[in-house]
Amino acid sequence: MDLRFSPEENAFRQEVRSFFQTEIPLSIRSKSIEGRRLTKEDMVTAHKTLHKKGWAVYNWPKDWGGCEWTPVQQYIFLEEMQSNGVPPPLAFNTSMNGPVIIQFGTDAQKKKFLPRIAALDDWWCQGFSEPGSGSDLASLKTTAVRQGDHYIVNGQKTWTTLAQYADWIFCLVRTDPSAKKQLGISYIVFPMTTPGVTRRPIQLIDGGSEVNEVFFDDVKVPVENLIGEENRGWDCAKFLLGNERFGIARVGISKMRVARIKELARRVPSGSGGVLMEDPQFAEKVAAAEVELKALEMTQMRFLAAERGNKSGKPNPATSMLKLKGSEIQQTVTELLMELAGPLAIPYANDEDDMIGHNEPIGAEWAAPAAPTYFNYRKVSIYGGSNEIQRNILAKAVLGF
Amino acid sequence: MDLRFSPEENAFRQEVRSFFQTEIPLSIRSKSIEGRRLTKEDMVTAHKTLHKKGWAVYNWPKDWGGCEWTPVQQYIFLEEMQSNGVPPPLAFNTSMNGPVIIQFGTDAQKKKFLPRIAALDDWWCQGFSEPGSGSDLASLKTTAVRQGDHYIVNGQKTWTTLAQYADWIFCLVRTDPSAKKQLGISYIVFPMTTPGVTRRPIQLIDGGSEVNEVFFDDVKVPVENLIGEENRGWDCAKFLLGNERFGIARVGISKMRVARIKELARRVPSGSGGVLMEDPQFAEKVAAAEVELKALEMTQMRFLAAERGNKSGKPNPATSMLKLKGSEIQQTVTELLMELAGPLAIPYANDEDDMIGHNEPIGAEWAAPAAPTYFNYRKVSIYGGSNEIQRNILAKAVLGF
Amino acid sequence: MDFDLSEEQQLLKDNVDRLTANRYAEIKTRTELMKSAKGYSEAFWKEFAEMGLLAIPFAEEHGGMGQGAIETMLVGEAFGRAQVLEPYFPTVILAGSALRLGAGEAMKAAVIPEVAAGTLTLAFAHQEPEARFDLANVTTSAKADGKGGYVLEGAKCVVLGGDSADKLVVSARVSGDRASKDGLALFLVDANAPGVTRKGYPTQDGTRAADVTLSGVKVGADGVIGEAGKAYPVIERTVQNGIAYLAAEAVGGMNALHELTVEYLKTRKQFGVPIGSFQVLQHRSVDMFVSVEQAKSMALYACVMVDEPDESERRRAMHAVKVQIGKSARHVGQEAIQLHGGIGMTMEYKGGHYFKRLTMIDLMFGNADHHLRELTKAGGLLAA
Amino acid sequence: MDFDLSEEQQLLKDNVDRLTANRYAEIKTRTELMKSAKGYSEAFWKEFAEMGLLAIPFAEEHGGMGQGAIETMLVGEAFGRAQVLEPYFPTVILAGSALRLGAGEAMKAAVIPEVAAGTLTLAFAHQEPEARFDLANVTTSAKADGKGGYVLEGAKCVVLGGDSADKLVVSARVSGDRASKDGLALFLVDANAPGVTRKGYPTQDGTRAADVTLSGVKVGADGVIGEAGKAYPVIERTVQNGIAYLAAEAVGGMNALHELTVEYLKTRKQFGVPIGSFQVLQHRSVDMFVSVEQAKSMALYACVMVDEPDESERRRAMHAVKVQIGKSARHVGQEAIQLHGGIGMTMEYKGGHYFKRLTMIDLMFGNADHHLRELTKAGGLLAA
Repeated sequence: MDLRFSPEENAFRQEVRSFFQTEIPLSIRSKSIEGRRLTKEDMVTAHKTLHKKGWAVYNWPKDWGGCEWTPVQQYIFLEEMQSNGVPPPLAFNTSMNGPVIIQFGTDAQKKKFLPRIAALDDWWCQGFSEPGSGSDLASLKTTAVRQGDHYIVNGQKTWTTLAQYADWIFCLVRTDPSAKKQLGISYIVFPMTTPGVTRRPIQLIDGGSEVNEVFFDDVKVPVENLIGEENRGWDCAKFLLGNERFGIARVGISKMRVARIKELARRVPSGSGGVLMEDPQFAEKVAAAEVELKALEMTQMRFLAAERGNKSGKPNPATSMLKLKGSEIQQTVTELLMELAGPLAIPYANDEDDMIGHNEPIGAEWAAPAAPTYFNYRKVSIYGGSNEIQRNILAKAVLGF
Repeated sequence: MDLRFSPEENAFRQEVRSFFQTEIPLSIRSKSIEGRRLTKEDMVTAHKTLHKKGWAVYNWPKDWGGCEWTPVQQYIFLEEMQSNGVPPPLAFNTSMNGPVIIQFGTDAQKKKFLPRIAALDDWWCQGFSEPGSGSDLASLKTTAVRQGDHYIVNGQKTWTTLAQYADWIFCLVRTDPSAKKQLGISYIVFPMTTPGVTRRPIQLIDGGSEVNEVFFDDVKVPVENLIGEENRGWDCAKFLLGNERFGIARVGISKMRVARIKELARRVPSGSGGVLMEDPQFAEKVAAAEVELKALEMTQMRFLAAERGNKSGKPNPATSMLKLKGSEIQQTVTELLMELAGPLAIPYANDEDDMIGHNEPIGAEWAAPAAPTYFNYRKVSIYGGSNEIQRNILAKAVLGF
Repeated sequence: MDFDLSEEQQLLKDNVDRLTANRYAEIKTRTELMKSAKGYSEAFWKEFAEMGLLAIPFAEEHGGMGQGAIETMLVGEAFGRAQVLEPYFPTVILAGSALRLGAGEAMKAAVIPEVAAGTLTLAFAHQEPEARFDLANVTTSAKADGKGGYVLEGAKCVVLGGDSADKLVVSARVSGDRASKDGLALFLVDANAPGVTRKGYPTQDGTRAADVTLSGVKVGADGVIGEAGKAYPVIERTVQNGIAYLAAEAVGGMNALHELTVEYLKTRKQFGVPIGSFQVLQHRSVDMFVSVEQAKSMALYACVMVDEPDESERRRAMHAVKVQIGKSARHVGQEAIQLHGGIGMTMEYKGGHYFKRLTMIDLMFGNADHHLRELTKAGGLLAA
Repeated sequence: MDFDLSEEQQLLKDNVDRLTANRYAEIKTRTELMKSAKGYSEAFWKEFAEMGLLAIPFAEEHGGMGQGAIETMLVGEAFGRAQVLEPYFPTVILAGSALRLGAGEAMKAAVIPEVAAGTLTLAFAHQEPEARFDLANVTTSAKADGKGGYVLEGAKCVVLGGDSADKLVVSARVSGDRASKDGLALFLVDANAPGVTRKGYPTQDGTRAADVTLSGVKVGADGVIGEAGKAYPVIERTVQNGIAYLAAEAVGGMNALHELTVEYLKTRKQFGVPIGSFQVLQHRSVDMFVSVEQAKSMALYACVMVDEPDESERRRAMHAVKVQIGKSARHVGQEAIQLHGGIGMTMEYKGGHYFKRLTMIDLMFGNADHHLRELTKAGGLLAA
């Protein structure tokens, strides 16, 4: 047992860190670190810079541009990415739809889609959830009826993140309404510009509109856009949902936020003389979060090491714990930032909103994102399988209930 | 709305407080306050003193010695009793078996039992729980088979508190094994000296043995010892369990403990100069408990006021909340006391145990009961309907799930 | 002891509940008002005035109702339940308390009737950028002009309702160090007086506030509230009145949010059953219920204690109130969003509005941590 | 990075797991040993010696195995799982570390082989009645006798294993104020030396301890551990080694307690079904699992950091370890008792033994709150 990183691993960390710090524009990284909203252009720039370096689809097979990194290297890469405020490669492309096409697509589909997915020449979005199908995804109602060499798609998706930027969508649709739940579902893809597709942004409680409703009204999709077999789309969905294993805890992001909180707390006045970091009550809350975070980091490394021995390709259900604890810590940390801001967190200074009164409040340059980030991060224990669902999984798969 | 106590209520408080402080021996009250174990004699002395004053069965109807106090008076009485360390009238007698006999007993039974119950001439214990029947009390297996004018009782009870002191037991027994669960149960009473009754003390994690297993081996009980109708004992049980409404939160006891913690913390060294009460971390935990306790006290008074309007005689299910929050606060407070003791809580100084090494450890005079009290109080969220059962009740009865 | 409402109180409660529930029945009403010029409805404000709500705490000789904390609690609960946007808190509760408790007869007679009639709105310009939660931390200066008046110089921030208020109650320092309780004064300043600059903005909970700069603002002798230099007790009691009201508003909000959540759990189906059939969600709803009940109790306790003459007892009690309100609001708010899932995250659903307001209430005039520390410093809640 | 055990480590783990599980298979064994004269089994102790467990951390030239924190962690986990009573912690980990890290060659050569062979037990007499968790708070005095030796005067309390230890490692002050880190010294004292009075007693977790009075106790020059006056770093590292071991022991205990709880939930029936079919109990078991995993991680982290040469990094890490262990142990212990119901409250069931030991581990060498504060004072865990 040797719990230290090897010299090679440390060298790798240096390499990625230095790339991130020199090649990804500081203006973009600062936005992430300070909790300001990234534009589409920011995300594309970061993705394309990583892609040029060959790192955007590090997790893919070598033939399609992957890096064949060890789990430890992947861990280091993600941690450095997160703690340096580098926007990650677009997940819809690289860890969701791309791997599904690699696993289930035809050669023609692979050749057609993968290079543009990897390069973010097309921005993809995910059409899974529906108003009546959240935790119970398999109850989805959007239909695709075969007519000749097309499907006619009707229905509605919701919580579609960044659909406003998307060129393509990958969708779960019901192709056999008579089959039981999972059995009649297919995975199809089509351009967002297809006639009959409309999007409606949903404003979230942080003031932004990162999610959308997407409506399908007789949308005509060629049969060759079916990925995998008809009525076997649930396999793709399970594969996709089980695919994200280690980024999920977001240790690096929380570390970055804790560092920022400590830095700010060393200059924000406590009100009663001195700065907030000298207030033991606040400082102890920060330290308590650091302890949980360190434990989670070690837990992640332990699971990662166990994963190496896992040749089954099946996700380790214990990774649900990373989601559970990771989301809890992310929420603790965003709440601490709001607490740090105190009364200065009260003003609402969203520059993309249409509310009147666009005066910049005092303290806005650092305090304005505090409350919106806290509000926004309530979602991390809801989406991607709510924490209640994760507990159900752990109870069954790990504890054997 | 007038949320202050009336002058009459304040006068009543003065009266009970002064009685407690002058008539209940300080030696007994100190034991309660300091967390030392009470002897049987202590409890009997306190009970008989209250009885002589006419207060031991204040909650009974006037005909049987009750006081007809208003709910506010009852509340004041209990609070003063608890915060002055007065051992309460024996609950098995006065709030469990006595009221059941008043409600369900025959005139002959009332005359025979009630005066001795009220005076604690007989010490009663409760034979409800069985090894296989805890939360699911109605699944109990102890049988009483009618033979002429007797029942023959066989089976086992457990968690029988203070059975070692008891003269009589009130028991739930199954008289009709063919009936469904609740329907075949009867409520009978008999002396602990009846042949075939044996008790085995169970040592608890605090080191004491306040609970017992009680075994029945062909115990012969006269039919006239049946209370209420045969096979309708579940009515008695429900009545008994729903009867305890306001003592349950034990606000007075927690207040008394908080006061003691603050008093001790003003003289216990913090290790780093000064006393523990000057340590903001510890002092804030105490203050946080005080806030919850004050809120609970107000909640109790609100429920009490609502109760006045409740003529149905049915318990207000919201009182489950008093049990829930009350037990939580009791546990918080006992834990704080252990934390206060710190390393001095480690020695085990139980003077009634047979472990060797009866040297009195340094600090034992105040620190010795800290850990055992903490251990013992884990039970308050388990017995009398566990907190999980209370949540089930609240979910159903209050929230309408 | 008597927890029953009097007939008049019950009538007030019924009326204010009905009116606010009706006016804010649609969440769209709220979101549209949020985007309107003033950020609230002047028509609703007029109705509140007509119902006498704006007159509640003031003396009858000034056009008030001469009522107390119970009555403003009833309003607070209703406003919290309906998520009312109108500036009742800044005008009637905060600045209103400062005038009621601090001003001389002449000022009261001049100003309060207008407030009670709904023709004058106020704001309490006290918070400063570096003061965080310390009430005495005031650097805005008031220099005597030698004629009984003062000249104000300084900056205030997050002045609730400050963007549209007609007059401001401004705290400033006539002497003493930055955080000294001695040397503070309160002034009634016209919001459009020369030297007053306001930068208004929305707040996270959908209401409005402003940063206020005071640059050579002249206040006559008639603009001084009470005795200059001795204003700290008035400021403290103003904030304590604010806490009592916020407690009621939070209780109204969290009660409604809890009901909304339970309702949602009973109707939302997944896996073929209402999600409220899952025991875990039931128990978590129960724990929310407990938090709401504890908060209700402390909101009532606030009514008992906010006018307690013993200032140490009153202070400790009001700290305790804010601790419990902050704790309960956080728990109920976070759990409500979690139990709702995605829908709770959207501005199209009332749940998120409650959550945001409850979150902001904790940040106003000291969060739970701050008040716990102050309570601890004061020796705790039970007799020392 | 490599989390796999080496072949030797795996063998050690298998052996110690098997032996302790076997010896402590029955809870009756433990409760009877608790009541025996020594409070533990000398036969088991001999077996541990034969297996080499007592030699693990010591250098090979002193009869040790020259192994490290991973190996003692494996022992700690096994001992925690089996709830072993023998004085491994006081002898090998605490006093053993003090000798290993502080003593000169002569003392090591004289004492350690006996410890490793199981013929000598030790205790670490450091805690004083008024010191609470402050490691430098030592009032026991050591006065130089002019011949290189010292005379000790003072009182120690809760000396773990102190009732039956053959020798004591005693801390005392040669100079400086009560809580100064300068001026401390460590001495190896025969437990039966003239002037040493021991009052032994059981502890809450079923082990033993003693209060020790030192009255004119003479220690020769050969009894001084390291340099008198400079012992604080050795004391601190001794305690850090103690924390690393306790972390492992706690993990062994809470892991077993969690398994016991899950097993109980699956078998205990109420309302005609195993109570483990209730979702609430499942989710709470899952939360316990999360706590156990977080604790495991920090026990491993302790192994990485306990020998870290940078003392600030090491110190911050070991504070963090004790924080997490205390927090997890409390959560897992309390929930285990609650989920068990009555049976968990009895001494006849192993659950309560785990709970009590876990509770005591938090109180040893600083509870979670203490270490959180110390961690905070040191700037927190992440690079400042």
